[in-house]
Amino acid sequence: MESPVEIVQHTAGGVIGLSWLMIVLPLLGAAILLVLGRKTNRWGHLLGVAMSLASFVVAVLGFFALIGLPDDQRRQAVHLYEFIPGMVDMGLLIDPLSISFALLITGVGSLIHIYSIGYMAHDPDRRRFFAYLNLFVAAMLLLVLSDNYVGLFIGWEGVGLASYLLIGFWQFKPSAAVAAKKAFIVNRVGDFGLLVGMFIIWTSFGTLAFGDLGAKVNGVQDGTTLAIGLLLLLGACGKSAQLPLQSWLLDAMEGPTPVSALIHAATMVTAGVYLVVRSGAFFFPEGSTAALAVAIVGAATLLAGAIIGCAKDDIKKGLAGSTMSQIGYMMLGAGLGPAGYAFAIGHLITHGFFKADMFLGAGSVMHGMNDEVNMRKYGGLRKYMPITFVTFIVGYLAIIGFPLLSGYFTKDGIIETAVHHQPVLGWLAVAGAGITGFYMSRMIFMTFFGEKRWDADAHPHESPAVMTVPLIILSIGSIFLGGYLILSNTLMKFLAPAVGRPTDLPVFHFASVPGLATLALVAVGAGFAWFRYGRAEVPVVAPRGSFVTTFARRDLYGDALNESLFMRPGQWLTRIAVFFDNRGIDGVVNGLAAGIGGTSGRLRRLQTGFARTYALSILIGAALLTGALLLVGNI
Amino acid sequence: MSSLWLPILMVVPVLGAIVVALLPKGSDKLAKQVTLAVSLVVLVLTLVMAFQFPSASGDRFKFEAVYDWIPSFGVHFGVGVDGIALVLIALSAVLVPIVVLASWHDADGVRTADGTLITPKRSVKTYFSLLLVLEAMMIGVFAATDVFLFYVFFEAMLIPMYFMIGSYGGAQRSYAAVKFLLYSLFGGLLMLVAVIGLYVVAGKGTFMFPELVGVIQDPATQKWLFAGFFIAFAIKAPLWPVHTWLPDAAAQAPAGAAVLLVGVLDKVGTFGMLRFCLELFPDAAKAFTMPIVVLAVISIIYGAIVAIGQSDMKRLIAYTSISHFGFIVLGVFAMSQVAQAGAALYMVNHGFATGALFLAAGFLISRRGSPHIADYGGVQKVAPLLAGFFLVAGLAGLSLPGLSSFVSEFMVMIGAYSSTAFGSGALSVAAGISALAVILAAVYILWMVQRTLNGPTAEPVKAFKDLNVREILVLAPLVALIIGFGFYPKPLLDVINPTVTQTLVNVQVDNPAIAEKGAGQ
Amino acid sequence: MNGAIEAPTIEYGLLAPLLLVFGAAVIGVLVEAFAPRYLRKSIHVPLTLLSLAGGFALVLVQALRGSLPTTPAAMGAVAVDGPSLFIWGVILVLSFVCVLLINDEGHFVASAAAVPGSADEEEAETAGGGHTEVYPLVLFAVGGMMLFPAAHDLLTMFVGLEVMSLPLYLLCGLARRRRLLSQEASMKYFLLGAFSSAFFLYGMAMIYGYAGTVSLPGINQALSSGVLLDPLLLIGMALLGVGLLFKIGAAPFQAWKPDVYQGAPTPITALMASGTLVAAVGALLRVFWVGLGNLDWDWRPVMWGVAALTMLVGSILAITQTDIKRMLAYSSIAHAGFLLIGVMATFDSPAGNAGSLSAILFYLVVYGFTTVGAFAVVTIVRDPGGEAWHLSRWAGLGKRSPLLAGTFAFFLLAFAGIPLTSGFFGKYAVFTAALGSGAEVGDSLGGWMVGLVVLGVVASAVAAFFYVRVIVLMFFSDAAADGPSIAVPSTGTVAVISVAMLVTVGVGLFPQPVLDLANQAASGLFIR
Amino acid sequence: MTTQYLILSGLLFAIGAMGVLIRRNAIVVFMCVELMLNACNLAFVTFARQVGNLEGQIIAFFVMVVAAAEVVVGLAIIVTIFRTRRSASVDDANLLKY
Repeated sequence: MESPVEIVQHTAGGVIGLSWLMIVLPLLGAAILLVLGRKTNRWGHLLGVAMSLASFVVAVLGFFALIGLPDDQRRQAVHLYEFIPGMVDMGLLIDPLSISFALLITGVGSLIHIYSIGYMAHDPDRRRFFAYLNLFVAAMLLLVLSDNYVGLFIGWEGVGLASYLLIGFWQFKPSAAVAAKKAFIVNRVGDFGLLVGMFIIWTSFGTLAFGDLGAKVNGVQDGTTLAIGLLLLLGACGKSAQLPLQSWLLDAMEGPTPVSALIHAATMVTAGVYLVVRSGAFFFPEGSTAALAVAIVGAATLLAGAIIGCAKDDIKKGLAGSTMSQIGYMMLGAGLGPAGYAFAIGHLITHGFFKADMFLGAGSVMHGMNDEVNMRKYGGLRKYMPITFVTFIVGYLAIIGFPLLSGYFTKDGIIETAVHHQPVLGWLAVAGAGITGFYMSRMIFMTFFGEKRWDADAHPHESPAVMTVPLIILSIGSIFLGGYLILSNTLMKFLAPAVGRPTDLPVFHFASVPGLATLALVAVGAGFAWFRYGRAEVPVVAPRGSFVTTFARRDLYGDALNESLFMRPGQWLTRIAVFFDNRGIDGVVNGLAAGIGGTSGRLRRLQTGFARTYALSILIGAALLTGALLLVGNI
Repeated sequence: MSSLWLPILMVVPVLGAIVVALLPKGSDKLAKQVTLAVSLVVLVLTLVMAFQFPSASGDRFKFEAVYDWIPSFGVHFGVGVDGIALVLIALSAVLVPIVVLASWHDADGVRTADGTLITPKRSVKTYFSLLLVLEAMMIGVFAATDVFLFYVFFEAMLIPMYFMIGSYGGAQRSYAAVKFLLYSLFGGLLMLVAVIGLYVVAGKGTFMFPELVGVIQDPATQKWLFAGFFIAFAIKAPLWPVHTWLPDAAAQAPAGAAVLLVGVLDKVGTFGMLRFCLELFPDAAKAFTMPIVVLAVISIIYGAIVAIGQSDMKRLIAYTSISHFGFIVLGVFAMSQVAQAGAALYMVNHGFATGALFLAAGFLISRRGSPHIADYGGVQKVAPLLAGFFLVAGLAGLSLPGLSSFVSEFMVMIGAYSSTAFGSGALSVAAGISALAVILAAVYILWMVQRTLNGPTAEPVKAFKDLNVREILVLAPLVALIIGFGFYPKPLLDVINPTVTQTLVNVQVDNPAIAEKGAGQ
Repeated sequence: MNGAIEAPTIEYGLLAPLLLVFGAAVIGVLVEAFAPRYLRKSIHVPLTLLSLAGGFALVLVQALRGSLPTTPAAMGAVAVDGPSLFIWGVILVLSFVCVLLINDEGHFVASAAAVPGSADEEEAETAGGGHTEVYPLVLFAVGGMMLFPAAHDLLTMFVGLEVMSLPLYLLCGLARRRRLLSQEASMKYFLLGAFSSAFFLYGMAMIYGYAGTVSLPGINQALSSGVLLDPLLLIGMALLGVGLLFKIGAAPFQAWKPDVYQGAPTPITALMASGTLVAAVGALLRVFWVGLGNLDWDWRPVMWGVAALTMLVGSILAITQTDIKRMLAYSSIAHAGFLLIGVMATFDSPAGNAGSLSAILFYLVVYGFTTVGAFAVVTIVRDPGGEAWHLSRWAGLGKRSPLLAGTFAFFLLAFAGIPLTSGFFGKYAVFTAALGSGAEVGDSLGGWMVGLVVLGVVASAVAAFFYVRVIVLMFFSDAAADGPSIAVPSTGTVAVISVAMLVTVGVGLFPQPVLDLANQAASGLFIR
Repeated sequence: MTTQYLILSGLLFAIGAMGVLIRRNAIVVFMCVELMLNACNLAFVTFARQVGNLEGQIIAFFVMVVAAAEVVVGLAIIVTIFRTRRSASVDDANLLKY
């Protein structure tokens, strides 16, 4: 296999030299909107969109500038300034990997900005919403563009903050506030891993910059790198809602739908995959234990997510489950070394499109159904919102891997590679695909087919163009992107300088065993879904299903687990600590004071007021003095 | 050559204090304005001085000025600054005007949003002249290059703060004030014994710090003297288990005083450890490193956990500070370039972050008249600005990357983890454990935020007004600094690093950090 | 027994201050005898003040003349050396200040003999004028205070002791208000004083029996030659110690102090707390350093215990006091303990001894002034029934008269030894001396001195608690409804308070001048 | 041969001290103190004899004078107290305590 090429320090000016604009522009937007506040209410959203678009333009220019360079020149490090003297500098790394992410983030990001103009039209705080969106874009770009772990970590937490703010955007809803807090805290658990990982990297290799690590590590695998790998994986699990840190993602759906689309489907949640791929050459090389761990986590999560997806009646939570599951696929791919990276990233990109597409579709549906999210109260909507319906269907077909659509190629790529490298995991992935087929179809049938189960006051209608146009664009991407990226290994070749590639490029088989198996299972799943929800009557109130269903409805008891493992003990620990502090430590302090006071109170009784007592004390004193002097004298 | 910079810096506030104190009755407004003006003058002078600070030139102390004070005790009025002292003086100079603005109305009787009086009218002139006296002493204590002079300021500082807490604080104020005073006094007196001991044993007939470095050789003596100094500093810092005075003091003090208390006064403790404990008694410092590191880690985790359990905003913030001071101490005793530079930087950043947090909380409390978190809810809705600042300050408190406190916390932890000073193992474990605090920090801050700012707006909160111009002027600069240094800490670190290198040389720790990524370049 | 006793030679020049004071006292008595009542006060006041001032002037003259005598005056009865002159100066200034306090109306009963509320008291009241014999009594007491520490043989010292004490016994009984307490104080003080001086005397007899002389250098001589473990000597030393420690109020001989300080008229309390303490410490030093200097390996360990006990008793018992004067009494006990630390700080080198001697002298000055100031404040915080003695009455004083309360708070901080007050440097000087002597090679106590100093700081931390408590009362707690009235202070009192404040602040900021004086005075040590 | 005198003086001193502790009447207590002083005198004279110089005897005279002065002061105080309290018991005077 070929390893990544050396990073060259960028010297020339040009677009790449200006790539910091990508980050600064949206940041500026956010700053303006937040500082000027209400004054910008009228045009705030436009500014937000403009900034995001501008940054997209810079990204595109940067992309072209990059492919203008020969392969071995395609990793350009842009030094910005000295950050922590003697430890790490602020710098950007413009290479195929980061630029692909930049394109996805700014591209899809911009579309979602535009969509939000319509979606948030009636919200008094729309300006603040766009400020946060800009902030998110800036942070996410810093995450993927910076050329060292510290910069990455700053972006990492920045997106966490943006996600916190946006999940809690409607903070007056307690549920939203709680969900936001939960998301942040669970993420922090992951960050702990990432932090300690960085400690070890710095301690053992003396650098935190991607550029120098390659040389310092140069392929050596030992306990240290394994530890680092696992810790980074923990971080990745946090951000990407992988087991065991998945629990926050479903609650995160409290945020406005565009947020779910941008942050919790298309971009932020994929940061974990980015981290693994970015560090792949150092800490997750093909066949290493760390890489295996990644793959296992991926496989487990893709099943878990799928199962959860099956039981949700809340359309957004259903989609969230599927997001988990799809990221599981990416993780699986990322755990397979360079062979899998291209597919993982590919799937990441296509997923960015079709999942955003579906989320926005869902948003459009809710928009028409006065923010009803319960699919059991939908039904037969295809007539009322045709564009939404069509685009949604496209996304649906893409995700279940309908032949020749985007998802088909990327997901199939992952499955094929997995079966080839890690058969067990591979076949699990196949099973996962089947389940996907079921729950997505279920969603479709419950939402767009069957007869109306709406509330009385629901007047479904198609959304305005500002919302539908992005849908259309996204669905187009969902149709063609995958084929373009995968068929002739375009993406793999493009990424090679950044992540390396297997010496012999894979050839895409339309009729491989796993591929066909997948298709078959998907068909079965879809059919079963039709049997249950298409043909049969869908009850408006959810019937209490078998324990499996409950198991799934309760998110596989993830929350219950956290509750009993961490929260309750934690609360107890806190109470004990507080008590100990007040009664224990402070008790000793105050006790000491009280003790002295008490002694004083008792001793002063000796001062009886009788002159003769005093005389006695003098006499005794005299005796003591004499005795002491004699004693000392005769020692 | 003796430079007049520092003496002037100390004289100006004193004169200001006298002027304020002598103002005729009923000229409260004037008193405030004079105080603000004086503190701003000091700030400007400090900044001008700071920009003349020659970063990488020879001798340890810059702007030195040494006058005989008490020849027969060998005591000099010796002042001068190294990098760390400089940034800490700057910190004080920045915080004071902000505090003046913040406590503009604290002394003339605070009314809540619904008009109920929570603190009665008290003497305004006294409060502000105390504030200025305190400023002079804060500058003095960091500038002192004479151990005795340092001690004098170290103790004398207590008095103005004692009166500020005692006569302008909350319901429990006198208990808190007395507790604060006695705790610190006790530590200080032990330190006095050590100071005398140092003088006697060294037998140099002088208290000038540079002449005392490396004089005490006998390890046993070193240990005793070290203990004397360290206990005083540990109480001041405060380090677990001698921390219990802080929550009371900070909770009862008026927000402004609390900022100076936690933001500056407590730094004297960690500053003292870094300069005196380490450089005067290097062997003892090394001998005691492990136990101290353990205490530091306990403070970090313990402080955070107890903070989670607090129902009173100011107490909560105080406990978070205990956790943060744990980090600083850890950094100081990790004996590595990165960690100690981080610790020094942490002292500054913590000043800004906690300052902002206390002040924002203070504004909340002044509107509601209650420090209890349970009495709030949904502030975001009625006072978005206040909520916003509070949130940013909180995020600085949980040291969110991109905010200044992250850089220092990161440096401390990574420096401790990588410290090779004592066979890295134990220190690595310590750093690993303390990293857990990032999770706990998120819990205590965000839970407080959720209960105060978010959720449905509580009835009494509905009456809240958003920040007025004065209050914005108080918080904006702090937030600006927090964000600014969060992305560009270099200016501070460039000043700090040479001093740390010097310290490590005096402690005779052979640290790769000096060789490889030394501060100088 | 051969030969006639030749007439003694008296160095009148050296003894001038002493003689002046005693002379003035005698004249005072004559005035009492012959001058008409309405004139007396107007004669006494200038007489007293002038004599004290004159005495001080004479002391200055001698001090400035430079060359101090190296031999005792008056046939070896009185040693007019550096320390004596310094102590004389201090005592004269302090007593001058106290006289200013005494001048104030209403401290003293019109006729001590009269029964409270009886007809003849009425008559005495109406007859006007206070009890003018106060002035000569004070002068006698001051004279005694000067003689006591300057005595070069034990006999003179005993006489000085009595001359100092007897007038004080009387003065204690002359309070105008709360007569019963005052008289009780006077009686207790008298009985116990006499009791303790009997011990002193008996100790003196033992020493005489051992050494065959009572002159201090003579005793020292005998020690350097004779057997050291003679029980006569040791017992004598112990009993002498009892008498002296009683005067400075060291535990376990402190019992009289709170009662007497509380009952006596406040100006007299001030005089005792400052002058008597100074004199007694001076005498103590002379006996133990000059007379028993060669025996310090024996008495220092014992003194260690006394010092420790004194500090602890003083500071712990003060915590629960509710009477301001009583509290100050206990505080002065604690300070006596700190002074004892200095007394123990003996060296082999004269230079070292000079160091600790000057430390003690310095401590005496700063403490003396601060304590006078504190009592002066007490005199003007009044209730209808006299001084507002109960602490609770002081609540909220800071609100009503910030200046006064502030001053008092400052004195308290000085007692507590907070830096930038004179008290801090006093403590510092003594502690330094102690640690220094402990660090000296082959010191019999060594590490124990460190222990004592640590004990000392712990004690002062405890002590700080009750000083701080008063400040809390005055400033942080709200005023009592019918708070005490602040008597419009006479110019005299104002002068006293401001002088005390001046010294406390001034020495707190620039101790060097006073230190120089002390060093100079101590440089020659005591005449041997 | 002087030891007996010393023992006697010691006894007198002890009796005096005991008297101070035991007796209530202020006058008697005071007399006990005087007894102690006289014990001292005896000791002085004896020692003077023993060491063979006059100092001790001279001291004795001084002590007598001092004692006389003490008597004057003492009686004055006790009498005043008696006049106000109508009692000369030292135990009755204990308002000042604790």
